[in-house]
Amino acid sequence: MDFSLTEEQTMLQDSVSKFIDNDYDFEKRQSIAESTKGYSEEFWQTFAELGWTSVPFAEDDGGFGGGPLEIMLMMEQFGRGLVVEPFLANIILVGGVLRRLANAEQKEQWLNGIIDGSKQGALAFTEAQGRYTLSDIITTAKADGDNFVLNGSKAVVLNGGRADFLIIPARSSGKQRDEDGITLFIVDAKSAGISRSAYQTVDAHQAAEITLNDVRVPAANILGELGKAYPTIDAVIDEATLAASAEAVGIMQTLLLKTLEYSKSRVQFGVPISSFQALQHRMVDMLMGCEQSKSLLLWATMANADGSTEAKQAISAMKYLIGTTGRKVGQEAVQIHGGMGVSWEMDVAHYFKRLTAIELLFGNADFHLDKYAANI
Amino acid sequence: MDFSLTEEQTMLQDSVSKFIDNDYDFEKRQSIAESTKGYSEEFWQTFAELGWTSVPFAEDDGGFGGGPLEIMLMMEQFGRGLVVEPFLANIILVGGVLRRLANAEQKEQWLNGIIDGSKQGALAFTEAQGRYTLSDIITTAKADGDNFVLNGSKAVVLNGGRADFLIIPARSSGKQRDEDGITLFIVDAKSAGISRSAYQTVDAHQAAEITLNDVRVPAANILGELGKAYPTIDAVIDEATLAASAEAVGIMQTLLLKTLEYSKSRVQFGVPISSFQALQHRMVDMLMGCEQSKSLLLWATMANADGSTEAKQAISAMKYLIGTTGRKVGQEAVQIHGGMGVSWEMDVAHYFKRLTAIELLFGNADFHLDKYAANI
Amino acid sequence: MNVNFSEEELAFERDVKAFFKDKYPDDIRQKQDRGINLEKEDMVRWQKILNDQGWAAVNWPVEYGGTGWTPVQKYIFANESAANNAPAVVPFGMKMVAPIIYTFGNEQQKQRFLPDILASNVWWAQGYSEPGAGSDLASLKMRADRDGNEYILNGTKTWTTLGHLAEWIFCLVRTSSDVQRRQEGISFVLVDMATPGVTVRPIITIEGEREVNEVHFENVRIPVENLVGEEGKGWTYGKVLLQHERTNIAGVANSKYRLGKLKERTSKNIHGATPLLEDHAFRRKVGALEIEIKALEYTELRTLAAVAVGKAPGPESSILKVKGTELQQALDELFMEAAGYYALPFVRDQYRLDFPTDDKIGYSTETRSALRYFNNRKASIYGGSNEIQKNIVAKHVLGL
Amino acid sequence: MNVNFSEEELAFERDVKAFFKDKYPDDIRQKQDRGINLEKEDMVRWQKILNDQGWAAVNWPVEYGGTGWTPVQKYIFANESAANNAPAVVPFGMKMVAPIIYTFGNEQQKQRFLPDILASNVWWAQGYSEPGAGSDLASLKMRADRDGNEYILNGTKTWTTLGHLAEWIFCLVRTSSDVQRRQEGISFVLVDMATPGVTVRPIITIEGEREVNEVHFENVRIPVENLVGEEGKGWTYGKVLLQHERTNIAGVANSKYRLGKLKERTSKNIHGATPLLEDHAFRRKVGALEIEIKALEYTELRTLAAVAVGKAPGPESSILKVKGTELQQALDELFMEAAGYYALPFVRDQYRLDFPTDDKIGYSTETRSALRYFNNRKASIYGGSNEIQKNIVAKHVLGL
Repeated sequence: MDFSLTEEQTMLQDSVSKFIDNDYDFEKRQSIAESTKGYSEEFWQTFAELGWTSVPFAEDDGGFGGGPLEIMLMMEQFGRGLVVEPFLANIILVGGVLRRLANAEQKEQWLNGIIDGSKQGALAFTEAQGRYTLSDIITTAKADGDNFVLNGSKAVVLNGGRADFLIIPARSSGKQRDEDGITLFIVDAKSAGISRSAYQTVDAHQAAEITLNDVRVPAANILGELGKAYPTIDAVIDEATLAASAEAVGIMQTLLLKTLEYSKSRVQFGVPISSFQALQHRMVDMLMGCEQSKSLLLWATMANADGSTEAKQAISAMKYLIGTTGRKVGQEAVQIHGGMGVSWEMDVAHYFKRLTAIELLFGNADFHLDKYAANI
Repeated sequence: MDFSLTEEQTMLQDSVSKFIDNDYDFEKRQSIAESTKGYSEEFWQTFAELGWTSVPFAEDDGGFGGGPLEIMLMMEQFGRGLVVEPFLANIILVGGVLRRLANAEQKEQWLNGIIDGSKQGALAFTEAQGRYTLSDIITTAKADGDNFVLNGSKAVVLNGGRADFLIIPARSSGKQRDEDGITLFIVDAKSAGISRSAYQTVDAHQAAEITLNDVRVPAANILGELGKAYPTIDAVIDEATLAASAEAVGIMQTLLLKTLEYSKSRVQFGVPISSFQALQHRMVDMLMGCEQSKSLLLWATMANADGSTEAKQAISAMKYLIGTTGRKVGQEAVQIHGGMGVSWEMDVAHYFKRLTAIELLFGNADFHLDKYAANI
Repeated sequence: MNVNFSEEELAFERDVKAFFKDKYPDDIRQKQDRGINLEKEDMVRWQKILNDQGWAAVNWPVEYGGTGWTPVQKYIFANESAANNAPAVVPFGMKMVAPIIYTFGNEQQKQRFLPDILASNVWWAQGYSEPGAGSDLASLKMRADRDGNEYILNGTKTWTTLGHLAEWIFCLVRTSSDVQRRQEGISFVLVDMATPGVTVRPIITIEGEREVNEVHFENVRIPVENLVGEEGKGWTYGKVLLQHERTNIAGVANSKYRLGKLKERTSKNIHGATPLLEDHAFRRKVGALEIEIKALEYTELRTLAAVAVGKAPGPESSILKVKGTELQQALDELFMEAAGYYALPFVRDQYRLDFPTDDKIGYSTETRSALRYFNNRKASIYGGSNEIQKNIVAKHVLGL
Repeated sequence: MNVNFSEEELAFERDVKAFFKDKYPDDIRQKQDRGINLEKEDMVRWQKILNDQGWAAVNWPVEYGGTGWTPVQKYIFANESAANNAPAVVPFGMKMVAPIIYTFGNEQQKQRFLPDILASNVWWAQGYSEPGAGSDLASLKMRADRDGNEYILNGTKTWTTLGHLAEWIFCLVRTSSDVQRRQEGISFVLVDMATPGVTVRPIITIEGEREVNEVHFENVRIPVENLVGEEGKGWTYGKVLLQHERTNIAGVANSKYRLGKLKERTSKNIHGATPLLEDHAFRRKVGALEIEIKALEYTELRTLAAVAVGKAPGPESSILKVKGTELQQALDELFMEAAGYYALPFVRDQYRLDFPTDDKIGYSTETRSALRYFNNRKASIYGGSNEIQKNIVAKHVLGL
């Protein structure tokens, strides 16, 4: 049991941290978020050049050979900087599927573009009725000669609007919530029969509703085995949960710091509000929430990295705790900032919104507490 | 919709209140609680003489003709005084059954003694395995000629050790948790086959474990109809829940007052601790908890008194809220009292214990929230 | 004590129900139910309908056009209004400045201002908070310097809700700095926003809407007749107003309505999914919140009953504000949780009457839920933060 | 970073397991498992066994008999000790006064006192709190007046845990009142409780047991050699001690053990009833608490890891105390809820080895649950209340 970082890990962490400090202040972030694309293509290229987009991929695939620990270190910093570039969608979700299931040809065609930053992708893992149950899929895939025909719709697909290609889980057999019978198809986003309604999300990221209307996909575009995609989706969502939670911890720590600073400078009744004991005790509660969350982030990330049998329990424990304490920390940060906390011009408001969005991604606190409690 | 009291109700309230103020200070209460009997026979006679023991009974039965509202007013005061005399066990539980089911002969034999204070009774409604499910009864009643033979055991029977007679729910037919098939038997506590293990409870009341070993009871001692006792038990426990909750509200308000007083007199760091904002805000939370609890006590009591269809929901709502906020109020009172709060010599410690015991009586917060939520 | 309505109360309830059935405009109802922002015109139209019925000013004294209702009647009306999801009255005229005017204003002011408030002819804004002042109102800096028969106003008010739609604004201003306590030297004045020197700048709030403003005053000249009551007594008047504001801020009737909607929506079967309300944990949360709302309803009724027998609404109304906002915010959270992923899309365009239903994202107003949650964090901040409310209760109710 | 134990750590774990299997006395194990209070003799016997193994003083420097363990070894030992429900060390000698003595005491004091603490030959009590002083330690009044080679002690200490079983007591006393700050003029002295003028009176705590005491000092004469460190520096030493105390107060290993017991007990089928752990709401509460305990375990490990690379245990250990006691108390609540009606009987007699099993009330130690809940409310009060801990964190960690 060991909490120390390797030299390589420390360098990676420093490199992202410096970028946030030097190039990604709040004003810059807002101008990127409000731009048409909603992210900076220039910065995305920088991410690729610095090797960040290659971190979780095998060296054979042109990657850095990193794992959950490296992702955690990066995502904490992305949280601190409130980065809107689509790292989670491209590298963790799409990349997570491709590095597991893509054959050499598919890697050549799709993964290389993800790693070098030239292609945007999206994993359409959510359907409207399914809430957080990954196996709840009613989009159908019917074989038709060498092709499959896809029909259905996908909800709130992260990065879905600007993606060059989509990975679509569809039901090739089985019933609505069966884990068996789910197949992953990789399709060009401009294929006939795909319509997309893109929008910004409340946290200044991007998503889309996607409708599939008799979309024909060659069987060669199946990722992995027919009907056997569920374990991969599940594993990728676990990694995404870890990554998003690391981002959340970075946000929570930032909110705490900003709240401490603000409380020291904000004068009411002739004294800084940091001198009010009721607020002091609440900021101590915020600190405890941050520390407890960080602790479970470390446990879950290390457990997943080590392939421990307790990894899935650890991930649900972490997401539950970060969901509940993150909500509390966010609300307290806003409350202590008073009117400023609910103003668009203040960074705190936007950290709060992203933290809230993460709470809703990949299963909220209730969902994960139930998952956890089922196995105690 | 009306919150005002009648003149009679005000007089009743004043009468109990004056008794608490003049005759039942904490020192007196402790000496009664630590006496062998665990209650004051003299005061119990006073209760009877003042008519308090007759309040919920019909005038035809020698009662005052009062209802849930009158009981509420009295129980709030009993809570304020931390009264240990067995009003709940005798008047609400035993009396509640008798006034509903006893025939003229049974009333003569048992109810009169309850009303005039000469007899102590106990309703043995709990079995160890049943938690809060009133129909979970495995004590058996087998017909044998004109008699029934009872076998089984009853857990934590309030007033059970000193009771002259017991009311025993037993299963004459049906399965463990069936509502149908439960019969109430009234038996002399000294009957052959009854063994009792009496003890004080943590809140200085009294209870007993009761074992029934081939106890023969004449059929004439059945209360009401064979196998049809469940609705009565249910209704009586509803009334007992209301009464205990009124006591709890009286205790909560007292704890708040005592905490306010203590915080004003207790000096730390050169100032009264009432000047610490963190404590002030927590005392405000205590106040809100008290007020919210009082509100639902009024709703539930009025709804039950008026025979409203929402009475059962109101009772569960109330017991849930008083269970949760009562726990919080009690804990905060102890915490703000510091070391004194956990000292036997301080009244606050004993209010806290009684409040905790009431939380566990007749279904705790979880139980009642489930009951309530099942019907939303 | 009893829980049921009397015959008279039941009859009144029937009248109110009938009124909403007959007089509440269908287009406004549709907008409200579909989560579409109302125009000022909508709100004015509805206020005028209420006024025609004599029901615009629920709490005013009868002599100025109030209803004279009992607490239970007010409770019935509030519940029916909420049950119909009718727009709440914009409070700044009706509930804030009017009570100050009819309590502390002179005859001329009453005649000049009250009828236009009652008829919703003139909209008011509130000029209390200032940049940097926040909940510490007494530290306000905006000045009103006497110059003959005029005051010259200089300073800035902020968090002015709907200030861009208002014609008049009431302000707390500093008429003297030569005082012992900061609370002295503050006066209460009424300002026509068309006066030269008044400018209104938007503040965009967290969810991206313009709801509040900064209002700047640069050498704004107003006649001394626009002073309400005595010079230097503004603080006292303002405190009374804050207490009025708090009585109305619990919002129990609206919370009950929203809870009903939440249950309705989460009971629906969608594409073979189990309704969320069948989820044990979610159901318990809904149940627990319903219980707290019911408790607050009775707490408010008890407060109103006390007022009815002659006790003024005092600091204990702070409890209603604190608990009321806590419960509103808890509702916001449950709506957002219920929306799941559909809380995320930031799609304001679809909330207009002519938006094609097929293009809409979400089954209902799910995509409003996070935005409302964000926006409504203000509920525990504006109008005296909940921390300030707790300070008030600690001092004036608990005597700490 | 990795979550698994190394080969060395696994080997150590095997050794510790073997030790508990072989050396932990069965009669003590039985008493512990059946909720029977230990005698002083039991605790001494166990401490001596640990000492024979060299494992009595986990945190002491090796030169005085400590283990020299890494944080992970300490973690393994604490977990195994808790998993066997072995009695926790009485902290006053081993964890409180000893660190002061080996850090600030002179050579003579080290030689005189440390071996007897290590071997559990002498039991110590803590003399910090005074009636009226509570968490405001610096307001203490007990005096130590110098008279030749002696101090004369006068005053009262209170909340002295196990004071009736102790042979020595360490006290903070006032050696001078002529100081600028109240914290100055406080000294740290060691007192043989057999000295004439020392009397111990019981304080009965909320659950009805004698665990704490008042200790009165009337003209008690002690030699000046019993002063630790410098006169007037007692406050500084005491603060260090409080931090040591806090590090040990999180009690994570014990909470883990208790949570396991809770799950075990509530999984049982009793007379056809559904096990409580199958109840959805209860199960979620247990799950949520397990998660919080796991988080605190890692928070403690992170703190220990930081200490291991040279950082002193500082004010952040207050977090461990606050959160640790919160979780202990949450466990108390769940045990009580699980006991249901059986939390009510006040039956202490049945907790002795020779009590007939058939007469016992409850299936296990249900009738201990409420008493433990009551008693353990002290956890957030003693040793510096959680409010004080939060003040410390606010000031020294958050810089507020």
